[in-house]
Amino acid sequence: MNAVVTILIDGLTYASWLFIVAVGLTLVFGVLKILNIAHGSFYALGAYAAASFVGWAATLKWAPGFSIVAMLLAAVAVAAVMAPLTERGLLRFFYGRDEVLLVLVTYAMFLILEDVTKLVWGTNPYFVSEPYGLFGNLHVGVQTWVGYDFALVALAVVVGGAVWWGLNRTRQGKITLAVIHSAEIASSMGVNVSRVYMAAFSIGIFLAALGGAFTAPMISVQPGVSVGVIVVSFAVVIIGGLGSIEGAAVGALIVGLARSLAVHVAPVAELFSIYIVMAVVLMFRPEGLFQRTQARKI
Amino acid sequence: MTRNRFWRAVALSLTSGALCAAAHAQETFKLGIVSFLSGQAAESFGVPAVNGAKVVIDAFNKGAAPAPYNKTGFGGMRIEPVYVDENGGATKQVQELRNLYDREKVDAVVGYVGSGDCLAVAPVAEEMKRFLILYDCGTPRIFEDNKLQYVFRTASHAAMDNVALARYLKARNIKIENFNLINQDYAWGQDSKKDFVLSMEKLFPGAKPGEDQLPKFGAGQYGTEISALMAKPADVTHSSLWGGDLQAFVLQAAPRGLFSRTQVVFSAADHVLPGLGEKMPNGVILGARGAYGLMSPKSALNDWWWDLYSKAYNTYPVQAPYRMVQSLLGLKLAVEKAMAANGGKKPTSEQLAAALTGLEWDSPAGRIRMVLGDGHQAIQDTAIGRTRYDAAKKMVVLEDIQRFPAECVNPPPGMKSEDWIKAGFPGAKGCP
Amino acid sequence: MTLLLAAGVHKRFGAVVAAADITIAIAAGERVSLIGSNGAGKTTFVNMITGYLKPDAGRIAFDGRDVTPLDPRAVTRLGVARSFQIPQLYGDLSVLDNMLVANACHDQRLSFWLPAHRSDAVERAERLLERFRLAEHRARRVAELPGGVRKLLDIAMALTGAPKLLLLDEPTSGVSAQEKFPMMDTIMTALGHEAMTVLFVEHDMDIVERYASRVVAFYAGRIVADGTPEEALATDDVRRYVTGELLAG
Amino acid sequence: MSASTEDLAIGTAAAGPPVPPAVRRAPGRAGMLALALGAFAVLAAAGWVFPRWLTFLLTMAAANGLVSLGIVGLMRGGVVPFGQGMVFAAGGYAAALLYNKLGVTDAVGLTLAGGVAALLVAAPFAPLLSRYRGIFFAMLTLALSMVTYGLLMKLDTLGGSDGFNVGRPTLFGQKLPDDRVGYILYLLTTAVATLAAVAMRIAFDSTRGLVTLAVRENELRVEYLGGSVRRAMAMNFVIAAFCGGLGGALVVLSLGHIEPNFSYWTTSGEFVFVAILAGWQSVAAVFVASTVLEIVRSFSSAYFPNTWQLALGLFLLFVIRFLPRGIGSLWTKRAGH
Repeated sequence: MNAVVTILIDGLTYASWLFIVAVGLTLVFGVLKILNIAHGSFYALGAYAAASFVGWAATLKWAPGFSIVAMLLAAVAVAAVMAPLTERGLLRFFYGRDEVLLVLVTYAMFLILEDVTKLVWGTNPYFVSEPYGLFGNLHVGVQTWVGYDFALVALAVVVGGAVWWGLNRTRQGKITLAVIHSAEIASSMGVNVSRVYMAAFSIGIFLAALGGAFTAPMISVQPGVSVGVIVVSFAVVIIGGLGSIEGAAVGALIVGLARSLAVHVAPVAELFSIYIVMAVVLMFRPEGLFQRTQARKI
Repeated sequence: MTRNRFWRAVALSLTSGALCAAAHAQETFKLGIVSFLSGQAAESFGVPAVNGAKVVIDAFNKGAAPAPYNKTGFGGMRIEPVYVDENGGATKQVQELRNLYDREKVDAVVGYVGSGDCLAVAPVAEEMKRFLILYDCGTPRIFEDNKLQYVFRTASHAAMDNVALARYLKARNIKIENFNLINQDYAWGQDSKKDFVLSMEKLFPGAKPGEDQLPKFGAGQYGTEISALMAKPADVTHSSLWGGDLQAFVLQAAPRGLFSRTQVVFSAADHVLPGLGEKMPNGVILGARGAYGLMSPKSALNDWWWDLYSKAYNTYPVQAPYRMVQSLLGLKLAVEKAMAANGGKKPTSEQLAAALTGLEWDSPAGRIRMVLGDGHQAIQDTAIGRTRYDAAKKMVVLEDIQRFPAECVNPPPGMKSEDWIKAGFPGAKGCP
Repeated sequence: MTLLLAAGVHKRFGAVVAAADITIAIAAGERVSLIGSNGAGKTTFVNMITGYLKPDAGRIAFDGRDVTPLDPRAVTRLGVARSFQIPQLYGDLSVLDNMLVANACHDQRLSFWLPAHRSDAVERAERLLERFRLAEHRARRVAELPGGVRKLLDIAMALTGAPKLLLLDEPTSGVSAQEKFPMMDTIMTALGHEAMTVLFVEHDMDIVERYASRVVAFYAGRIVADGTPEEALATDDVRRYVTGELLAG
Repeated sequence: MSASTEDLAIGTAAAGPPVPPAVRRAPGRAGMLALALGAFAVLAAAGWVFPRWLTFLLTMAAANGLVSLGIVGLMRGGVVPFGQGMVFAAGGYAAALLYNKLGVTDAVGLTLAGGVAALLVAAPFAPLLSRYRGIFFAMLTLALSMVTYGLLMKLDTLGGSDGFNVGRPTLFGQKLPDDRVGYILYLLTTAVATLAAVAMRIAFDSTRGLVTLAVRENELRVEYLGGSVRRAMAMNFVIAAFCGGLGGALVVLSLGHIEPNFSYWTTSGEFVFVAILAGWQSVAAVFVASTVLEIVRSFSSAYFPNTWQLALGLFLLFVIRFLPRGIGSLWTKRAGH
């Protein structure tokens, strides 16, 4: 019984983290049809920016509670700086090209950002662990969990809800949905598709950076943090169905629980539990769980 | 701009790279240095080691090192280092090593942290008959599985770390009925785990291994693993995590009280102490893969090295730079010995190999002796300590430091480390 | 003898009835024209014959074989070829290469060795192009060709497999009034060589009268008339629902 | 080799330029074979005078190029696999294990064994994958290769994460001397690469090759012409696997080492990059592209050890931006006047 609860809680907290990290990836694919490998780099930038911002917040004698605000601002800053550079300055020259080609473009971006990050922040580790203690601890039986992990669950719900609401309940969102459905039709209806792309990509970067910023307190921010999250978040959005928000949520839950189960029951399987799930889902639902297959034209 | 420089470099090296390298080959000793300049091992191992190399080579070229290392450069030859990034996988390392020897015309290469990289490059140096020093990687397989002529390792292999850890627990007679394990799911983690478990079987026959966690390398998130460890209480929890993974594990496990529930022992954790500072819990038992950093022995050489590094980078040297400097000191002596034998001329790879085989020298971490693998594999003393955050010094200090002479924690010549542990450490000498 | 037999074929898309109890037998050598206003179910019927759509009920037999469960490829291999209202061509390739694609697809021998451009294949393709008066365009990029030429190429490709039954989906749609008749003449003379059964969906009654040996009129998924052009076009239903000569209702 | 048929076309074409044939006509083969033989002769001679590091670099480029060659075969059908690391590793491990466990040392035998092993590993997935397109094909292949990676990391009998070393192969029962082993393996690799290039060119120009091109543009019409889309795709995948296996085995023979990274996603990504860089018209372009990448990688890591990834990334962007149809488009454009 206790074990089951533990597995569920661990699965849920990990899933929440996965969702926050991956939701931006699926949004960007939905709108721009780009599977963005550089997503991991934006995650890393978010982590580094959070480290710097929280550092400054401390020097400015902000109350510790405000470090959360600093982390948010860090994510915003990353999006504000990187979106124009990458989307306007690079990606838009490749729109309409083969989607696999675009994957390679983002792979190049990933390589470049790897070294750029290193040039800006150096190789020494950054620690932002103060916010990690903000929410106290929670004791259940033999277990103790850090409140921050549950804060992440809440954050995941907020992020997911906000994205869903933004897409389905706002005018801009409805326009975006039109673009997701078909950029051609949307533009023929007078939608400024290029603006929607810019906006969606900015939000995608913001969400990636947000993931990095809120992960920073529990890790040591240093070179190499980007690589780890790329394939994992790929798996999540592929399982859920590329471009589907609810899919990303379900995918995150499946992966989170699968991993939690593996770690508690069969640790040796942890290494590839995620990829097994991914391969199996793809074999039975080629387009992922939340994607209807498009009909062929005649 | 970058591209222009790049293409010029390409053109230059394609056309006349060989020539200009050969031109001033006589008065300089070209030394290839390979370590992680990017990726997950850069912060903890690669960059500190390269930083160490930079200041030491600088000191050598100025002739500023203390005797017997006070000749300028290598026996008068200016040392000209070429740095290469180890990141990118063993395939890339093999190609880059060939390029270093054939294209950059280096006289020797010192490098490699990753066990996979060491295994891959050793036979290449052997085939090319060129001199290679492995300065850091841990796997015992290299010299236990092959006979090599041109390849050396100037530091103990990883078996020492976990044997010493188990012996420390014994020496402090900590009572252990069961112990948990958390190690990365690749060779380093798997080997470290094996060595520790085997050592425990011998030293604590009653102790039973419990939870055996194998997070993947670079996982970053350990919440689930920590729950699993908490769910199965144990007297001791062993881990060979390092670098970013180790720091993340500590940051996530400490607030959950893992460190107060069980005696945590880390096999190679000294390098995270400066960074973690007060975030490192007190009372953690850890090793440094040698008598390094805060556990280094008192000596004039060590003081010189400590100041040299601390002044340059305003942080004290940890295991990686120590391992680099001890290999460079050994190389310096070997080159000068070989030159003497070669009538003062620059020695060949064969002469270098002959000179380093079975050599002994003093390093900041104590005496290094090339006694294993027919004189190609070093053994050295090591030490284990216990953490305490010193608020006055604003840094983590190590207490209850226990030193282990090399023969106590390394197998005797001609015996595989795993067999040696299984056989109950025959011939172990000078153990506390 | 009967080449194509449809028995009690039903098909509905949601509320729309596309085929209601279609029962029809077509004999070898007939030139049948399917007429009817848009949405009457003509193209749906064609798509069901070729296996692209599966009927909700009823069976379709071709050449004495039940083809209802087969997919387009299998049906094609039995000898049913079709052209498309919008020609399905390879715009970046030359006319000749389009013909060679058709030839390669039809080629039973699974071959990574046989050159697609081998002489016998090229000759066969050129003979067909001659018959469709396309030889002069052979080396031109299909995307640059005028609509009529592309229609002809579409049909020529369909004929590569020497089918027994040819389905033409509105062969003259999007072709100017003065081009229409020459084009149909070209098609029919091209077909004339072998006694091929043809089923063509057509809106233009002049074309129907001139080229059809039999007319089948559709309305709301039903067959409302079936006979020689004279009889069929004279029926009230056709004049009401298809040609619109009588006011509907 | 302008065939009479085409000249005739110029004469009568009403307007617009004639387009070069999508595939070469039969007489082209003789010329192509001569070309291939010539190319191999030149490479063999060049390898004799090149410095060793360059010979080795070219050996690697040719072996990796084989994997990308297979990818190009799939690209012609409109799909791009992001997991060719799987077949690359299959070929490599097969050769390495045959050498270490069964004592098979003949280089040619090991190479072929690698190809066959990869083919056998891939074959079961071919029917499944033949249903997938676009990003989903890419991602399923990626998932398969990552599962392979995980398994290789796990299996200690396969050397675990460190992989293991492979000794020096023999050739036709002859031991390979120290000073010439590099050159001989270079000859073997370039020979295999040339043969594979010729075979692929023939396959591209075959009836199946043309069907593949047609699938890329309009699957439905292919079905309506009686062609089997899925069979074409499945066959292409199996062929690509065979090429990948050859490449993996040849890399292992020259490298003397194998590790799970052979199946890691970044490895697969580089193969795809080479294929894109080459474009899908020319088989020679694949090996040119592969060589260019090796040279750029090698020199950037030698000259900017701290920013070689940056340099590599800029280079990738540069070629994707300015050579959209690949290096091959530099000369295949002129194929038909």
